[in-house]
Amino acid sequence: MAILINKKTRVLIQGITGRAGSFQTQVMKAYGTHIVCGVTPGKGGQAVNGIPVYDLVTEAVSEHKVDAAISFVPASFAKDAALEIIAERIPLLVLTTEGIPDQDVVMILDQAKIMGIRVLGPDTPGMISPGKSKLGVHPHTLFKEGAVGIVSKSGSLSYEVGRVMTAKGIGQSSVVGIGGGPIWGLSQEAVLALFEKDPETKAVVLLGEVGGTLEYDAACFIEQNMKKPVIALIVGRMAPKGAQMGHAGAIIEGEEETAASKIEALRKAGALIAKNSLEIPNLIRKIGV
Amino acid sequence: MAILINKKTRVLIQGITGRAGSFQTQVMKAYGTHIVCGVTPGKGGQAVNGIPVYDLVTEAVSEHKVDAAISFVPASFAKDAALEIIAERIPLLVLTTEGIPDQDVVMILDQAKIMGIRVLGPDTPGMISPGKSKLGVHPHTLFKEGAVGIVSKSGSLSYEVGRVMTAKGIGQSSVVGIGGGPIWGLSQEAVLALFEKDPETKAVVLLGEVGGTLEYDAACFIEQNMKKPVIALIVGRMAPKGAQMGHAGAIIEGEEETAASKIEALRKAGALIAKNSLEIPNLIRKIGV
Amino acid sequence: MRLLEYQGKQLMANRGIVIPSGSMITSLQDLDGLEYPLFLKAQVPVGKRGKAGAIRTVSDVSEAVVVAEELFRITVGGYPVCALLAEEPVGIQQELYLAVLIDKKINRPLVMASQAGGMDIEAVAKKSPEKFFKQYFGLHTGIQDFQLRYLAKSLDLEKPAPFFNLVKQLITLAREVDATLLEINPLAITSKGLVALDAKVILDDKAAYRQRELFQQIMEEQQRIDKREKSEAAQMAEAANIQYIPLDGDIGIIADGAGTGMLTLDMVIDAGGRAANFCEMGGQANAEYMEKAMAAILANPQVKALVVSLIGGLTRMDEMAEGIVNYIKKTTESVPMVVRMCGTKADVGISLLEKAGIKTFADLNQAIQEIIAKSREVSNGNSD
Amino acid sequence: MRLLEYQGKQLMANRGIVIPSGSMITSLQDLDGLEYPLFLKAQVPVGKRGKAGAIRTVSDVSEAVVVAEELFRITVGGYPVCALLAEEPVGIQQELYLAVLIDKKINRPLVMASQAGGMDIEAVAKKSPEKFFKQYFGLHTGIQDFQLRYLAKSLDLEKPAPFFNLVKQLITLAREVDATLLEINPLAITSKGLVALDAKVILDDKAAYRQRELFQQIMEEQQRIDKREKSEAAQMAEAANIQYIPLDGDIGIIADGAGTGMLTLDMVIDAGGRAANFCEMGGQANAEYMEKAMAAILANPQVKALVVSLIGGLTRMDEMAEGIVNYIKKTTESVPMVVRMCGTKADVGISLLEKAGIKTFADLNQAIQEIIAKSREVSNGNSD
Repeated sequence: MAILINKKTRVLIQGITGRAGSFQTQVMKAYGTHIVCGVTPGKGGQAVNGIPVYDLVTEAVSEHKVDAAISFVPASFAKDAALEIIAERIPLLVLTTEGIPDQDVVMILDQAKIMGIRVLGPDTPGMISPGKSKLGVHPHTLFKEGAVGIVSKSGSLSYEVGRVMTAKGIGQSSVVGIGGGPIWGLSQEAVLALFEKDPETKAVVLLGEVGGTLEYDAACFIEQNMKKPVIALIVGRMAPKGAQMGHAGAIIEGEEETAASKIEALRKAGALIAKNSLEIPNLIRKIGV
Repeated sequence: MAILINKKTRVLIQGITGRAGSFQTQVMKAYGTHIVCGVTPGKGGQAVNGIPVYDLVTEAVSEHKVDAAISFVPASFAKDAALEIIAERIPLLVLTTEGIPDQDVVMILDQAKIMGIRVLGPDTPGMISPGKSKLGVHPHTLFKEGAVGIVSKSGSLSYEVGRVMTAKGIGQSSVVGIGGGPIWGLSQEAVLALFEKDPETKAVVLLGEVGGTLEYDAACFIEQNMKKPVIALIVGRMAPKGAQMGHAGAIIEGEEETAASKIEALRKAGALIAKNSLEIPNLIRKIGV
Repeated sequence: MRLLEYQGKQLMANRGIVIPSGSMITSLQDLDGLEYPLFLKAQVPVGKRGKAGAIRTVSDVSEAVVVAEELFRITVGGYPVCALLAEEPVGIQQELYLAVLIDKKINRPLVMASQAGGMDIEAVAKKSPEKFFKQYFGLHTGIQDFQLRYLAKSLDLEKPAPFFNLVKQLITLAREVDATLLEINPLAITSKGLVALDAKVILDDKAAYRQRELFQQIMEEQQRIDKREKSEAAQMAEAANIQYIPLDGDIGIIADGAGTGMLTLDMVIDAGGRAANFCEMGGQANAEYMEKAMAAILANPQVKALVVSLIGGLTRMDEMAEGIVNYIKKTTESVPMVVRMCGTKADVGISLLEKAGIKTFADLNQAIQEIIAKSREVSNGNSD
Repeated sequence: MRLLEYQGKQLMANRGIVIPSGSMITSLQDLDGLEYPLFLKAQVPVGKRGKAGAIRTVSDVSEAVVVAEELFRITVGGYPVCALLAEEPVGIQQELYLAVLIDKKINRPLVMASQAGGMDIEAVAKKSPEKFFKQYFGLHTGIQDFQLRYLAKSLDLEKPAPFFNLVKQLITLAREVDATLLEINPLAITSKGLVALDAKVILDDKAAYRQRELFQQIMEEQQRIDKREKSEAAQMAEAANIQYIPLDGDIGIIADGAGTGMLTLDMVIDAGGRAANFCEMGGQANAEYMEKAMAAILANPQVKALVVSLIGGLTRMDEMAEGIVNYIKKTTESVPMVVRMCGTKADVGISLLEKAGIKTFADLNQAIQEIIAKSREVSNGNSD
């Protein structure tokens, strides 16, 4: 079993008729994801790739059992759409949307917490469990089934690391993007905990970056709770202070937010440190996974 | 063990320096309730009956372990005071205050639900477990230790029923007032469930009244879940339609809100029906408790 | 507190909700200079005015005078009609039902909407609950767009935007004025948008302390219009803020709790007595309050005997006894009276009363039997 | 977006928060007719202006002219000083710190307050975190009175009411303008009440779509004052809304993700290259966006070689290739360039690029090695 999703996970696509939504629906469906329905207000009654579309989530869930949802809704409607998923108590929401205002993210996560819903993201590529299921936008040809979990802030970095691992014959159990921040639903720490419990995962790659202090919680969790080996790569070592490196959260505002400082904390916590993506397969080989 | 409270329950009194708060503190303390601290903003540093007073709940709980709180705060400050208790995660709050606006009660109960706090009331006399502990304003001389639980909307009615039972030598395990409504924290149903599980309780007296539909949920619960015998008294049989009989909730606005209709539902659910307080001891004797 | 239609409408109009243009008619002169046809609607705080013939159409001023004269003569639900709302007709395409209220079963506010507007809504709700669409919301968070989309789709609305706006306005209004019910029935869809053809508004009495101006204004208006004859007892109880419900018997009742008050009433009637009133003082009554309750109840000339049913938790029996004794000291007239007293500080209270020569009981039934016997003595005495 | 002090203060003053009276000085003439003494405060969007000598007291107009001339010549944190805020002094009894912000670790808004106002607040926060009192609140529910009482007691305030009011005003303001930080440091207690002596305001860039007017007004004002020289590349990137951070090397970088963008930067420098910039397009870039990124990066005359680092998830490689090819078709000048391309629709993209004669790599390291080699060739060629 992969973490969070498996082949049987029944998926609802929010924003299914949009540019990204319709394309990714096609890709996920081809990969084997069990997509049961989609929602776009005003487009109820249509079909996308044979998937029935509803105006409202409540209509969709009255017709279909749904275990997880993935949202491709634009930022200005993302809060409403997310609250709609949460109101129907769909237990897992993947929020791919980039650029949702902080206040809206706070409200979404607050309500999700109250209702006991897991939110991955926002600004996340979602997740893939190679060979099993995909609830996200990962380019699946770069991944292969295996025993190493990946958790990443950045989508593109997880693709790159998946690619170099796959090229060296090292497969992945699940690859999870937590999102670009600065505010997250599921944390690195929460995903690490899932990997620690997952019998298919033998080692975990943690991909972090400059900015924020999330990686310190991860380091603390690794030190206290992880028995499985962790390989960590923190990018942005060469980032200048005060510049925002793409992600809203990737901006060095204090000494502890630098890559060097985070790398040191992770090293102390027992993680193996990779300088770049290339070194990761070697480190995995070295620990015999 | 009594329900909700016992001799060891450590109690905080909110509004301890007020007229009702200080008097009831003295009475409860004399009865053996384990009162550890009190709170009244601006009165921090004083003492009432030897109980230390704090300005803030957070200060009180940093000095004392607290298991339950009882509030004598006036209606206009009651919401803030209740939210202060809830924020400190004190697991049980007895809200004696009468006349809190509905919107404020909704907010209090909403927040209590989110934080997993039990609220008894508002407009409740609280509860007494005769011979053990008292978290309320019941005139304890009217009660005696025994095996019959009482759950009541009205405080005064529960005193009256306790009095006639005690006069006939029938004691009470716990006597719980849920409050005058129209909006409640702990429902009749929830208290019935606690009595059903309580090994010291052999039978339960349910005291209801005209107005609202709460008793139907209780009837449903009795039918489906109660193995212990239930004696029910619904007052207001002679109440005219449309008149508010004291309690905000005690107003007959439809056929189902009449006493007759509620009595019928409870009878069908298997409860023994008392016409007035006097009949209750006889009914209890009849079922051999 | 239930508002009159025009008051509810004014409250809504102040927040931008559209109502038909109208004017108040309190005398026949007010009917001049209006544009006809129009509706004349009796301003009384009760429902089903249409069925009671209290809402009428008139096509010109002479018809209006006849109808208004007629309306000013009738009584609706116990209220003499003293004011009419004259309202222009509106071109109605469809009638909806819309309300914002608190669902007391689950402690949550909700919006309720239906296409069955304009009907006897309680009957529809009972017979066809599926015709009502509900959306719960948080008092703080308000309603979310997806919930509005659900309602608009359920109501099959062509133009949802004005409806979204109206629902949000109602929710804000409910919050701001502490309304426990804001109901628009019917809500008309017209060529010019949504129009509230009626308004039922109930404000939370418990919030009076923080809605002082609004409550005062509404009550003053209602008192000006309300021509019901109020007994001296009712007026005194109202002035002292005491729960008082007049009944048609001869035994006065005062209780210090709602539950025992109702029990006392039930038991008095079961025992063959005839209650003159229901009166309950609430848990925090003091001596002064007790004294005022005595004065109010005994101001009713029908009262031939009085039972005071006290069982103190928060109420202190010493204070209650003090109030009773104070009243008796000040008054010369008297009726037979019994006091049932037990609970908090009852020992002090009972000795105070006994000193004043007032008989007390611990047992409610005994007290009731005694007072019924006494009331019969009085009646028999009178009939002698 | 960080506001200038006077902009933040204006935003606060509009909601009733008291600020010192002041006026903007953009030329020496503006110093006439003011009442002295006063403060002259450089309006630059950076902290620690006091330490940088950018906040000064002047006692008369002649001193003001000397000081202003001096300030207009200096640069603070990279920003030439082009505007001053001239402010009246305020009789300070005590200086507090007060801020409303979002705690990103636990996704909750909070109020932070301290008696250590006016100090180097980051240093105090690091050294003595216990001097900061925090209260978290819900975005919808706002702050509760008991939380305000806690803060007032922690700050040992004599008059809590104005403080309660100020905190509520800040919370409402933060919500209304999508502020991620509202900081008043110092907040002065004066004989006339609480006065915001400074204001640090950061608005959420992601909320620009719903705060259009406010953002536009603030940006226009800032652009009017900001006399920093901006490169053509920076201007083009800004116009196209592309993340562009200029660095001082000669290898241009374009990436389609923040993570691989930073990895590419790290690896270029690790391999001995010198990066000319960081540029990242985000996950939803299309052909047009790619073309504009090419144009912006290559507008920097320092760029001698370009590495385009693409790995598509949401970004489609066919669209990226189209953008690159479109740019190349339209331009005559060129620098050596490599493209690393893989991921979504990479096969289509690679064949498009190869047709246009552009070399692609799947491996990022190879691409970087290649471009560093090429950049050296160019440098050597130039130096020949």
